[in-house]
Amino acid sequence: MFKKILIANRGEIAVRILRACRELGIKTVAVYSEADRQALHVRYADEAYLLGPSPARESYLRGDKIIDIAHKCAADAVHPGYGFLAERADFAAACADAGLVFIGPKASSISAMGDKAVARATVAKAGVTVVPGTEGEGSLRDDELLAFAPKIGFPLIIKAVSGGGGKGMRDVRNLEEMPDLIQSARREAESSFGDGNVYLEKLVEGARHIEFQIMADQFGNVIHLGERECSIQRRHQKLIEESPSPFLADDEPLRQRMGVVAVQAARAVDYANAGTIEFLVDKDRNFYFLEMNTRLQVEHPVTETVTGMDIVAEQIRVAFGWQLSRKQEDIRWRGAAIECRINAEDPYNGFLPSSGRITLTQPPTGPGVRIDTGVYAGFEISPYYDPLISKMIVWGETRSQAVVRMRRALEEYKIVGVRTNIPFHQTMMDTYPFVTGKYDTRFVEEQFSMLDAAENRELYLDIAALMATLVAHVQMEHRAQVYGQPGQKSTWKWTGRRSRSIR
Amino acid sequence: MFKKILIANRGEIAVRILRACRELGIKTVAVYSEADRQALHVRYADEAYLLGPSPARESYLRGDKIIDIAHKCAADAVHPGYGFLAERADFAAACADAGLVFIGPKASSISAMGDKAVARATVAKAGVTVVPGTEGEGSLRDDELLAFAPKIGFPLIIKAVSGGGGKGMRDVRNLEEMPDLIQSARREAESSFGDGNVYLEKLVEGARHIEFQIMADQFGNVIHLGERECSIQRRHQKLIEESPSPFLADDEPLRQRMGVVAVQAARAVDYANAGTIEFLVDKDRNFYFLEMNTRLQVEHPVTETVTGMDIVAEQIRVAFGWQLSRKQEDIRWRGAAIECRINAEDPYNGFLPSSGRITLTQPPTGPGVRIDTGVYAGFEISPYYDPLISKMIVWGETRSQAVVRMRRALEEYKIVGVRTNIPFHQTMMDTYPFVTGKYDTRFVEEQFSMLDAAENRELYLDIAALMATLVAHVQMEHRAQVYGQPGQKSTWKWTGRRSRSIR
Amino acid sequence: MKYIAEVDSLEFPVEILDEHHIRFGKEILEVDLAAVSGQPLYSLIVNGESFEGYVYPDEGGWQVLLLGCSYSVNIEDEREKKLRAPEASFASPGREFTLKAPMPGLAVAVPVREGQQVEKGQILVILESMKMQNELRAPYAGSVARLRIKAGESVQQKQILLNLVASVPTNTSF
Amino acid sequence: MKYIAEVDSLEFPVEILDEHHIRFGKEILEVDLAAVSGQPLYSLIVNGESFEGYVYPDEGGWQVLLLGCSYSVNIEDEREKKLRAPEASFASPGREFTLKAPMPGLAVAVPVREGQQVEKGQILVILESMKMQNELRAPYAGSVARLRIKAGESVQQKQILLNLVASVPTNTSF
Repeated sequence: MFKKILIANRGEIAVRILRACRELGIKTVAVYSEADRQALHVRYADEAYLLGPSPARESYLRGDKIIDIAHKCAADAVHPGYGFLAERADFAAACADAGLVFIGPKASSISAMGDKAVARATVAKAGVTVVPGTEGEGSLRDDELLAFAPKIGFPLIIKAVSGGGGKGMRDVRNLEEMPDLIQSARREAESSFGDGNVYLEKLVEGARHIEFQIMADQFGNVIHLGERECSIQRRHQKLIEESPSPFLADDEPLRQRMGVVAVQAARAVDYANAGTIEFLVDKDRNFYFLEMNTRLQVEHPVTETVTGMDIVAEQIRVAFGWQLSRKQEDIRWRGAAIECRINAEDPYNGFLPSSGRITLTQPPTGPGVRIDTGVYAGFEISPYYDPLISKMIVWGETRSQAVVRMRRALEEYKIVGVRTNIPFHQTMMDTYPFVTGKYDTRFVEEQFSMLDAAENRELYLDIAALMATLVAHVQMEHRAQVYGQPGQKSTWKWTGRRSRSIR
Repeated sequence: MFKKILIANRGEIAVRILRACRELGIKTVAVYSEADRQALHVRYADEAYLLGPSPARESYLRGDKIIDIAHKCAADAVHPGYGFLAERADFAAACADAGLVFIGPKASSISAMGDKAVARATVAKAGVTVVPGTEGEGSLRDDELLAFAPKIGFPLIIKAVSGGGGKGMRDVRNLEEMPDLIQSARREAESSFGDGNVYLEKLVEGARHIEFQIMADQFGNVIHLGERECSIQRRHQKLIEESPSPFLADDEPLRQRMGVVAVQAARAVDYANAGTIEFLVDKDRNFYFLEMNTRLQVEHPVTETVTGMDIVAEQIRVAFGWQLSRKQEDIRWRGAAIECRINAEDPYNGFLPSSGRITLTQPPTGPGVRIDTGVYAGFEISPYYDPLISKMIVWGETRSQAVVRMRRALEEYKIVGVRTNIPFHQTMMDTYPFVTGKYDTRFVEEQFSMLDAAENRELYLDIAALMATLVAHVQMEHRAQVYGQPGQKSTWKWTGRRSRSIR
Repeated sequence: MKYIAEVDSLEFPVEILDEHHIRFGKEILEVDLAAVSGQPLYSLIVNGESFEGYVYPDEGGWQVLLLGCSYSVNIEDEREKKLRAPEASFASPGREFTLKAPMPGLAVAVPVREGQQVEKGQILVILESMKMQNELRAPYAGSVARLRIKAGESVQQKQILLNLVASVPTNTSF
Repeated sequence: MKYIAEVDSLEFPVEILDEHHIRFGKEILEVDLAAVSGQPLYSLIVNGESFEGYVYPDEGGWQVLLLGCSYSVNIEDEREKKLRAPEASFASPGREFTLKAPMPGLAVAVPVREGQQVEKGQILVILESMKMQNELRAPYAGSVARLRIKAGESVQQKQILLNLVASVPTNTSF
């Protein structure tokens, strides 16, 4: 097994990978930007080295420096996590050239899947259905895109060729608004990925985003670990993921067909290591290949929770050259898992990011709750990186049990110092379409409102008012005592009393 | 379903039950002693009422007050947790008389199993093998016990009839030392349970303590949820529990036989709700009934973790009158779970309890780790209650994975302010007999030493010395700056540098 | 001692009667407040009902984190409130709103000019931060009074970006 | 600046050379210490190796919680150490040990009397606390000097129970 692994990432996913290494008895090396000197991943690792200033391009995107550090500290492998360098074929190739094992697929697989248009052409050739669009057409000019659009039909989506995470995406309802939207999509794609190329894709209405977790070794064995339902999104950013998908719950034949196709798609690029095949499923249960993520996914814990497989440990094992630890028929699913991404953003205020220092954090514990996080009391949410504070994953024997468990875990979770989207998740867990599993990718933006949460808030306005008043009063009395006449005693003392309920 | 449940307990188990109620949508009522006004269970509950002063007999043992409170706040059921009133048949009966559902077995089942001697006679009559001893002989005088002893043979154990948790127990190697030991056992039993009656039992050498979790409804359905291995004990106090037992790992027929006997024993007392049948298993794989705990067990989470069943929720459901949610053949076991009891005691100093205030606590998170606790930063470990700070439960696909996961979780767990037995658990996880699953109930006291831990400590003596020196230096410099010449700057500043390993 | 607590522009009068009792609106409540040591964490038991909340001062008022939700509470003692009573309330015409940057970032677009009339919900500034473009919108209709940034400028957290003067409603129903 | 840190009766000389370097024994090490805000929690990187520890003052020395283990560290600057060098070390003959109650509780038995010779490991006091009987034992052979409690008495945490004067070793091997 590897002796030492360098983790080329930060935050919760760096901590996640460090934990897997520790459990496998492998020494770990963290790298960090100036903003992250106190970060959990730095403190958790066996060794830690500074990469550079806080902006990602001067630190976590510096593949050259990372390879240099890996050499100096005699690491034998690099785990890229997700984001940053995880889907950069050039970095994977540079690692290989430098004699380091890149814990992920071959550079050629990343390339094949990295250009969305090429990816779609590749899997289409392998017999996998793709969403109608300009896949395989190469880089198109504006006039070519405008000419193509009516053939696909409206509504459609403009997507960045090198895109991901909702960047450089625009929904188009008609031809008139299209030129402006192409421009803004290109600008955003250019600034986000250094590549302004875009393509068009049919907007599948009432669509669900359902993805399959793939695991493959270097001997050609490819299995899937079942699906994740990721349709709860806002601006194409996933917010809640679950496994199994409530849409597939009573349709085992569809699940099996999709699993087979997912494995096919992975085989089409000679895939090794962990990857994810994303599908769109329309309301008539047709499914289309969307893209492949050639890396560990943010939401991998829901799959770990229902299958019991440690995906990160398995990534490391297959990267070292071991065979997959399980065959397809050994994969068993148990119960239901839901993940809520806890972000530093204010759901009452247009989901604006909230930066600042986390002064206190008290995660929920108890049965069926898992927290993956990189933050701690004292952590500064900086504008340099994404606003993910933590991922909360719950497990239940049934989906309903998972939902109620998530409710209680959300209520227990205390984060003080920044605004979080916990009230959004609380509202979602009380929303009829979510509770019944009947939602699509447009649900959050088009049908969801925070009104329920506001109502819940109103229930406790009086208690909030009372609590603040009493605290203010006690503190004022205390000040009066400290700064007021010496020897004067507070007449105020709260003591225990009990009686019937106030409601 | 119940509308409101009163939890007649404190600490981690009160919090555990509160969580189950919350997930079931049931309102909760906490009761507390003066020492516990700030406790987690008080803050977590929907309602909270003071019982009385800190000593248990003036608060948590005041069944009359508890029933009174339950009435006033219109609770319809009482969950006793473990300890305190959990195995008091009179309290169960008083609840029933007051029209409250006691979440546990009938008073008659508690009585039948509560007197250990009667219990052994009862199950023996039902065809279950018991450890040779004076079971069923009633209360014996000293001279009778001394006369009986040679028939059982030495070594033997003196046990309190109303005992539990190692109180009033004495090992006897020969007849000479026996009179003194009877006296001290009686004294301890008298002071702990108000009942100085003791009985004798053969000391099974090389014995393993293996218990079966029972779940029964009010319709006569009784199932078992598999076993827990609890042989890691010190002074008859369990410290580590696991499921499955490594001893039964490769002996499915024995597990099945024991499961059947456990169900038989429960049926013998017409049992309903959750209960535990404790067995001693000797090295030749003979097993003997030891006792039945007619309540929720401290170590129930290991069974929850491998079976996926929420035992507390199931307790509530069957107490309400529902049928068991699963049949015996629906119970599936997955992977391996281990629980470490984290106590406020110093393993380097004879496991002396450590009291004081917990100033900081940072529980481990990530995959496969569950923490059940009632403490928090600011919590005062008082001499009134037991020294359990928290239970840490890990799950692994295999027992080995669970062991390495426990190692990393123990390393992550930070508790500042009191001494804990974490180093004991760390040492145990590195100990060959534990890692290979080859240990018996005498292992901790007779073969285990903290020397390995001491060696591990020695590895980091230099780092501890260095860290303390640097912190002291920085603080001194800081003081010099604050109180010294104005404008004088510290020449000391720690900045990032990296180079090769120091080891 | 009498206080008035304001949350979500609702007012709650609280009168402290003695160590155990308060008048809350028209009700007399029995209360028990306990601070959990070393943290701004409080346990409040009101007539037997138990609540846990983080309470900490913030920008002149108090923040209360309760059951997963955050509340901003302003507290005044009754006399102070009386003096201030004639003042205009928040969203009334002529009231000025100060748009501050909610986080540090780059102002990638400022699609309004000084003096411009804007509708409620209209985008005032697009701020790029945490790898996202965030739209800062008008909380009510009004005119842009003092525009203090240009597109392309970096801003600090809480930096004032512009002021907005509320319009006199044009279609008042009465 | 030169310090001597003592842990488990081992001494570690530490000389602070400049902001980045220390001499540790004979080695020169590069160090980087960072405090994690608001807590006695520190991240130390030594020649690239990363350690996290809680460091807080305790009874005149320092407690370090590192990788699950607790260490008591005493730190003196070199000059102070030099002055104290001739003093007797901990367990030498005539050294007095003060037995304090490690927790509050009830002294259920005191099986020694004043002036009594005791062996290393012999029970001095049985203290009942947290529902357990805890045996407080002699850390080395010696004689009971001042017995300050009787069986049946309640004691506070850190209350002095008795003093023990170490014996001159009788079977010294040399």
